Amino acid sequence: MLVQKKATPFLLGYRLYVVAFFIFLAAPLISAGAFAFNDSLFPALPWQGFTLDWFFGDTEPKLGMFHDRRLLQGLYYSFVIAIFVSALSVFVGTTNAFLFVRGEFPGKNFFYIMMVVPLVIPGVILGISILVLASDTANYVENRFDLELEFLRPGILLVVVGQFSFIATITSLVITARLKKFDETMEEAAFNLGASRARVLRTITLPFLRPAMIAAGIVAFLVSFENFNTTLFLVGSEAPLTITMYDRMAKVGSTPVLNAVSFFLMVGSGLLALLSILIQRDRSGQ
Amino acid sequence: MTDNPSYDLECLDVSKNFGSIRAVKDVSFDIPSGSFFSILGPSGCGKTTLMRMIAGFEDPSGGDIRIKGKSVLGTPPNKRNVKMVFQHLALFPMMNVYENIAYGLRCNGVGNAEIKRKVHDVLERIALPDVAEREIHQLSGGQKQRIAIARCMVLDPDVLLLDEPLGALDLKLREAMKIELKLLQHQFNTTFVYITHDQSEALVMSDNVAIMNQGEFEQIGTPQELYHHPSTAFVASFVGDSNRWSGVVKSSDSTGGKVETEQGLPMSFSSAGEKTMQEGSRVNIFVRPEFIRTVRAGGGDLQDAAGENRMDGIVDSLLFNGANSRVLVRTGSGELVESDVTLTGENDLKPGEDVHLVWSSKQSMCFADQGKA
Amino acid sequence: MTDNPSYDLECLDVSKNFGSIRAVKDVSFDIPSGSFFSILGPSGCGKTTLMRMIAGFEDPSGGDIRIKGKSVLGTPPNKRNVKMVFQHLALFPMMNVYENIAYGLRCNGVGNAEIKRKVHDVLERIALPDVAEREIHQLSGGQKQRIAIARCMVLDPDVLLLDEPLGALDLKLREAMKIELKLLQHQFNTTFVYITHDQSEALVMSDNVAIMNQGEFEQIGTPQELYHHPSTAFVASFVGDSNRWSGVVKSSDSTGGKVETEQGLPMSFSSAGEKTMQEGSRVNIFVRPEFIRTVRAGGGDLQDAAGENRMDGIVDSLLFNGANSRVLVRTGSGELVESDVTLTGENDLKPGEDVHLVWSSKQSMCFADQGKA
Amino acid sequence: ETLRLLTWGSYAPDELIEKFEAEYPDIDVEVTFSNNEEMIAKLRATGGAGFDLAQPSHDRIYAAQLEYDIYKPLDLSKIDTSVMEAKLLDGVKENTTIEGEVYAVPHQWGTSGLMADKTKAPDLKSWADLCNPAYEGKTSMRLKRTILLGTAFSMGEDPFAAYSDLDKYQGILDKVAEKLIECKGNIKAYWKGGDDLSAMMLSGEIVGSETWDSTAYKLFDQNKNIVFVPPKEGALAWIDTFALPRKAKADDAAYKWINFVLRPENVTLMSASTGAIAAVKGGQDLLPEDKKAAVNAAFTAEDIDNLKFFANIPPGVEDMEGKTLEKIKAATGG
Amino acid sequence: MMQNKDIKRLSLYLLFAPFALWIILLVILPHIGMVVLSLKEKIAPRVYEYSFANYLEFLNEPIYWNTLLRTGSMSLLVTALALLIGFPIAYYIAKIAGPRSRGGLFLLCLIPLWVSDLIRAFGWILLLRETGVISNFLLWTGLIGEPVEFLYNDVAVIVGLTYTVILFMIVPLVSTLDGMDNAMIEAGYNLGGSGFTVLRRIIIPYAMPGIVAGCIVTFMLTAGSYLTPILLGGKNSSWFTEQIYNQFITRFNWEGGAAFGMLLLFFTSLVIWLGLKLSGQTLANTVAKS
Ligand SMILES: Nc1ncnc2c1ncn2[C@@H]1O[C@H](COP(=O)(O)OP(=O)(O)OP(=O)(O)O)[C@@H](O)[C@H]1O
Ligand SMILES: Nc1ncnc2c1ncn2[C@@H]1O[C@H](COP(=O)(O)OP(=O)(O)OP(=O)(O)O)[C@@H](O)[C@H]1O
Ligand SMILES: NCCCCN
Ligand SMILES: [Mg+2]
Ligand SMILES: [Mg+2]
Repeated sequence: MLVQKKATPFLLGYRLYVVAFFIFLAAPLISAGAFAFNDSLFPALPWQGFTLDWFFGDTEPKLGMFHDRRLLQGLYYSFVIAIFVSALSVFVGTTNAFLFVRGEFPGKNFFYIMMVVPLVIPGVILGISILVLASDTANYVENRFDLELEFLRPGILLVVVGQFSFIATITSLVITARLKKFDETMEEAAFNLGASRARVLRTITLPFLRPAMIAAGIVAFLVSFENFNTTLFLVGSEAPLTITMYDRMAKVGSTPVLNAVSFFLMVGSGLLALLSILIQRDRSGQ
Repeated sequence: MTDNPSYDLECLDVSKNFGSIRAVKDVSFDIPSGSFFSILGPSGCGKTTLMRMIAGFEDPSGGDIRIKGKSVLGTPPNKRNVKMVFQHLALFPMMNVYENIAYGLRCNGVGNAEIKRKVHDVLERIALPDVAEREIHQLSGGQKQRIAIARCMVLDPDVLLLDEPLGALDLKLREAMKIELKLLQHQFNTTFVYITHDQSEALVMSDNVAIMNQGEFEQIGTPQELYHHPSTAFVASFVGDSNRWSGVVKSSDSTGGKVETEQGLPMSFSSAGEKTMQEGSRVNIFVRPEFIRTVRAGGGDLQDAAGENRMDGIVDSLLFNGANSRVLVRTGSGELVESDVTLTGENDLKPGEDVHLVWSSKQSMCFADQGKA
Repeated sequence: MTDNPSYDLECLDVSKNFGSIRAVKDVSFDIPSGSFFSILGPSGCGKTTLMRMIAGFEDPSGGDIRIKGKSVLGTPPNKRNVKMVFQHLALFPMMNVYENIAYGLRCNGVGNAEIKRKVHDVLERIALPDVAEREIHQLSGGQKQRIAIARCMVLDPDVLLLDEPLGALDLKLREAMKIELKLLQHQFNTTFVYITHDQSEALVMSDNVAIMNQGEFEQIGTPQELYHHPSTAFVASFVGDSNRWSGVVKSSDSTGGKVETEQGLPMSFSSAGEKTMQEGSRVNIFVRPEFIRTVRAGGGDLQDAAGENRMDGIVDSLLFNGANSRVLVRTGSGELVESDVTLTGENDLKPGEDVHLVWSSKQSMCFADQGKA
Repeated sequence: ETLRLLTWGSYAPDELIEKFEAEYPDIDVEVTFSNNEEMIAKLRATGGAGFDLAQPSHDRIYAAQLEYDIYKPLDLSKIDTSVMEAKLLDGVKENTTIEGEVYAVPHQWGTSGLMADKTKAPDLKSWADLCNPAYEGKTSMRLKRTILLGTAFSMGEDPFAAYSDLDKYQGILDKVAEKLIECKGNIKAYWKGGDDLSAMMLSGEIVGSETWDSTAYKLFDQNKNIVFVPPKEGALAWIDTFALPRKAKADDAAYKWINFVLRPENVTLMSASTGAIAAVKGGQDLLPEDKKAAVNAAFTAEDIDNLKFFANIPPGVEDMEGKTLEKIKAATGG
Repeated sequence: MMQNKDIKRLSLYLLFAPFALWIILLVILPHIGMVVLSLKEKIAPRVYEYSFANYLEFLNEPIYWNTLLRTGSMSLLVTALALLIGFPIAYYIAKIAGPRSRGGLFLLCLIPLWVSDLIRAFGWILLLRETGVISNFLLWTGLIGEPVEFLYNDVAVIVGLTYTVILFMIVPLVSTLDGMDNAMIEAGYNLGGSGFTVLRRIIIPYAMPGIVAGCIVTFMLTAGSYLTPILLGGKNSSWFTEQIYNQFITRFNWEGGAAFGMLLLFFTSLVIWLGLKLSGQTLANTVAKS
């Protein structure tokens, strides 16, 4: 039966399937994480014994991630980029939510679809198209006015902008969904009780949206942190962690330090995810 | 500025158009201080629109609204001293009870100590002294209701507006809250304007009720007036249950008259006001089920029954509903007449029995036929 | 296999545990063919659980369920000829009305021509012949209701289960649907099992009603039996309104007895069944408001009132509610007694008047105190 | 200020950067790893901005500069060219002089050739041996221009000579493509970076491959059976250079870095990381001991004489080669 | 209150501004730029002319459109696999798991999101390679006699891609199925439907918006993915994004790359348009809802 919980063989098989699926989900992460503790120069079998050197080692060849300045720098840039991207995306997501839930204007449906579109454009193409536009503009300005617009050249700003271009869709959808559930009479009640427009926004509407904004921010942060396709084309000399790791893997050679970073990221993201769940729970309490 | 300053709320020819829809049409009324006023009408008749104009969420297309004698047309909603209890209450889920009640006071810049005092005071008055620290979702439906009222009352409004506040509650709770609301209004002695489409709510609680239909007020009066002396057929049919006959006036004077129904039965009525029905005009006769006595054909007490109107029939079915039981009688002309009966379980009427239906002409309400079905 | 094959549905000691929660406890009943049977009880008493076991969505922890005399314990839900109308109807939004009704027939492999005939047939019978091509969201609440019933009835079920099908409708519609449901049941002449927590629904429609409380059936009987001869205090208080007094039995025999209430007033009662109340035992007395007559203290008709019980008091307030008006009388000992009155608008009671309350000992229902508040 | 290097993986070991920063405390070094193609693509996108020092191979500068104008001329007076191996310096200068301005000086040089596990593939000697059915499923190559050139040589062609006649070059490419497509069945996988090559080789999943010598030397460290094999057609030699992007903003720091890494003590550190030979006088002697051993195990004197330096790529060739590579990749073989 | 209307209009403009800036500057203009660029033909160094040469090049070269078709068909396969594998999981989470384990299972589903594409691929490489965990495990169990290479082939690419995108299939499915009243399923049985009938006639039609939303996102992500097919793919596995990358990076042919980019966008949009037509859904009621 499709809804019942009777202990039939069918249900047993179903459960096994679900377990197998989660093993499938966890397998590559476990393998990527586990080799961080392999006392070997290569992230491969055979198992050479347990070590924490790939985290804390401070000498070559087992330079741990916490002593590897390039990785740390990548981590730092990833962090900076993700912070900006999520702040910007949450802001625009919030204004979009108000625009599409509260606003009445011609072509609303069309614009709504436009808002969703960036999510389905391949990341590579988003990256390239923004790169092309930015460099064409910069070249034009340079040739024409002999002015170097450095911010249009690959670098942190373009990466932020490129990631923002599709992450804003995600945050918009999340926050819009929440705002749709908002009972507008709540705002009227606040007006009625004597609050000014600004106060209503500050004390009623935004607090109601807050869980969605935080959740959207966390999602934006994670997606930015792990983005590769779009970033690849827009990155300048300040490479975020994924790019650093890719360069390391493709151009230098991987050591278990990459596994250590992976492990570190898993723990970090796991904690963030847990945080967002806690916020979610707080929300369901209301 | 105004003729009578003892009215808390006055509406003068207020109307509201949404594009071509005339939601409210030239409504005028005034409510004396401290009274409980209800607006009763079917869904979509414009009740909420009228209330939102009073609260300031909509601008009237015409007319004037005065509170304590002063026109409030230019006053934004957050500056009107009219508070509102919303249908779904609109309590703020992100604040606890204390903060919900304190919200309006904070908006007015009241000091913290004063807020504390006032909030606890109002919680005492609604008999919920201990819930200040509760979250909203920890309250029962009836408690929420009272908090929503307290949140308004703590601001000492001139008028409290309530838009179907019991609509979301379940049956038993609704019954209980009806009486409670009335008590709270006594408590605070503030003018309540209460919107509902449930006649029993309006009748039980109000000092005065306005019956609204298609954007207009059909009648304003005390519950008894409306029930016993409706001035229009709409009021007669909307307030309370009725049996209805169409007919033609045979004879009439200022005290009443006689009608022949479409089925050919004679029926007498007393005139409701001073109006004299024109002979030969088409009319509708309304008779409430509780005023029709059903007596067994064989029984000898027919003489007792003071009633100029009489009809014979057969019991079709009994709708047993405890104290509100009803009998459906099929008359000779085939129509079904409803009449209230008390079924005690002993010697009750049974389907198939021959009965007489008897009622006084005083209880026959007669209205000119408006041409509507 | 079974003693009496004319029962459409029998439950024998059915029970259901969810972990340590005993949702249904040893419930037994049988429903004769073609009758309207209601299960009435407060929220959470186990009604839905019982119904889900009959439909086959839950397996009973014990007992047996028989349909047309055959145990269905091993039969999966899609093979039981018991159809169900769900609380929120569960019409399929991705199909139109025709497809919704045809669904069950298609599952049974009925041919297209036959399906067409049957669907139009059943739409005729529910008086909605023209809605076949409508989408579900284009129907009104009452229409949806009828489609949900038609969807089941087209399959000719042995038993139709209805789980609070009117719960989601608004007041007026609910009133209208009550009568309509009863008519539909007559139409189809199928056994209906109807779940509700609204006593008026159960009383008006049913041939028999079971009162359920905390997983158990407290009483099964006709609406009149339950209302007039409740066998437990729970039934007395759940079905209909009551005034209640606690007291101690002073004298009693098999026909009735006398009680002294906590306020010190004497009160007489007739015994409901053959049970004799033990002298000195604590009991609760229930009296329905409609059986208490309120008469003016000055009025001479007190002698008329055949009633062994009498109480004096002052009118506290009148709750005008048309035919269901009520008076609250504050008695000498300070408590409020409710009594039904008919307010005609002429010579009615007024607050402050001295009145006598009178009722017959036959109408005093007496139950041993269970120790519950 | 910041010195932003755009260079090869391992061309900026941490140890060296720390040393440099200690010497010039006001300079921060930031490194982006790249390869020839990406360096050009990046600088093209930035119009020569965003980096202060790039390190393309000597043959990849001329055409890119002509087409995209991404570098600026070097001020040779700021570089201590005297320490450089004259032959390499002259070679690079010759290849990268445009309108009388020099755009690059050499830094490290090395070769591309073959790598083999001596015990399992003792006979791997020619580019063509990668396609030897004896090693079916046990060889690898990188699908880039090196293997095109190597295969051309193994087929008796001289691709560098054909640069002047692009039609002829196209003819060679077509033949090479045909050969390599045929060879696909013999290949286990195309490697993409040093990493997957090392993993396959060390694990024994393959026994021979086209390779950079530096990768081979690193593996020699791990497994003495894995050696660099200069193909008998001659190993292809590259020289990685120093070049200044057109909008570099820290030229002084860049020159400081160039001079710094050319110092003998730093050369050893650098070579230890890169596995390649510094383009300074006696560069081979400045190799760390293990690398020296690996080089000695790999090269004889005549191998060195037989080196074929990559010739300057004229405009258009990269596109032709790119398309040939795509064709090979897309072909279904093996 | 005229003033009220003005405030409304003003706030509408203020809200529209960020949206317009975002969509125009970051989506529309860049794509117009791409179109313009793709219409340029390189004649000689630093000399360009407008023409359709880049598109003709694509049409005339079977390598390119073969790769595009291959990318498209493999993406469809991955989408179908993700749906087949993901639907039962989503159903389990939404309908069968208890309310308490539901949140936990949903969280578990999000685990792959915790790390980047790169690390996921990296993990698969460690598992699948000839000397990797799976091969060794099978050797140890004796199921195989010598190491087997699981990496560097299309199956590895499909496994890796399915793994990467399945989450985006499950999330919208769970949310639509969650919104489905259990009574609907029970009604399906009650009226005589078998498990299969209920699935086919009730659950799937009901979940259709979620299915379509999941398929669109999954398909687009797959077709646009870069790292996974590159890192896990073998010598015959080419992917269209790799082709685009090569045009830009290896061949410095931005014009061709732009044309390829537009072609990929056009092709995937076409597939999605077809899918929407066939399923009778719209973009607004599927992707936008999830
Ligand atoms: N903003 C609006 N725009 C257009 N028409 C409106 C608007 N608000 C209300 N109406 C229309 O005005 C009429 C009155 O609506 P209103 O909400 O006041 O009715 P109501 O009496 O409160 O009904 P209910 O009992 O259902 O709440 C309806 O016909 C409604 O459709
Ligand atoms: N699946 C379940 N697991 C655990 N407890 C359950 C489950 N289903 C019902 N219960 C418990 O069984 C009791 C009876 O529930 P049921 O739904 O039958 O009540 P009900 O009479 O239908 O109430 P209502 O009128 O509110 O619908 C309740 O206490 C409920 O919490
Ligand atoms: N130019 C080739 C450099 C190789 C780096 N390992
Ligand atoms: Mg309303
Ligand atoms: Mg229930």
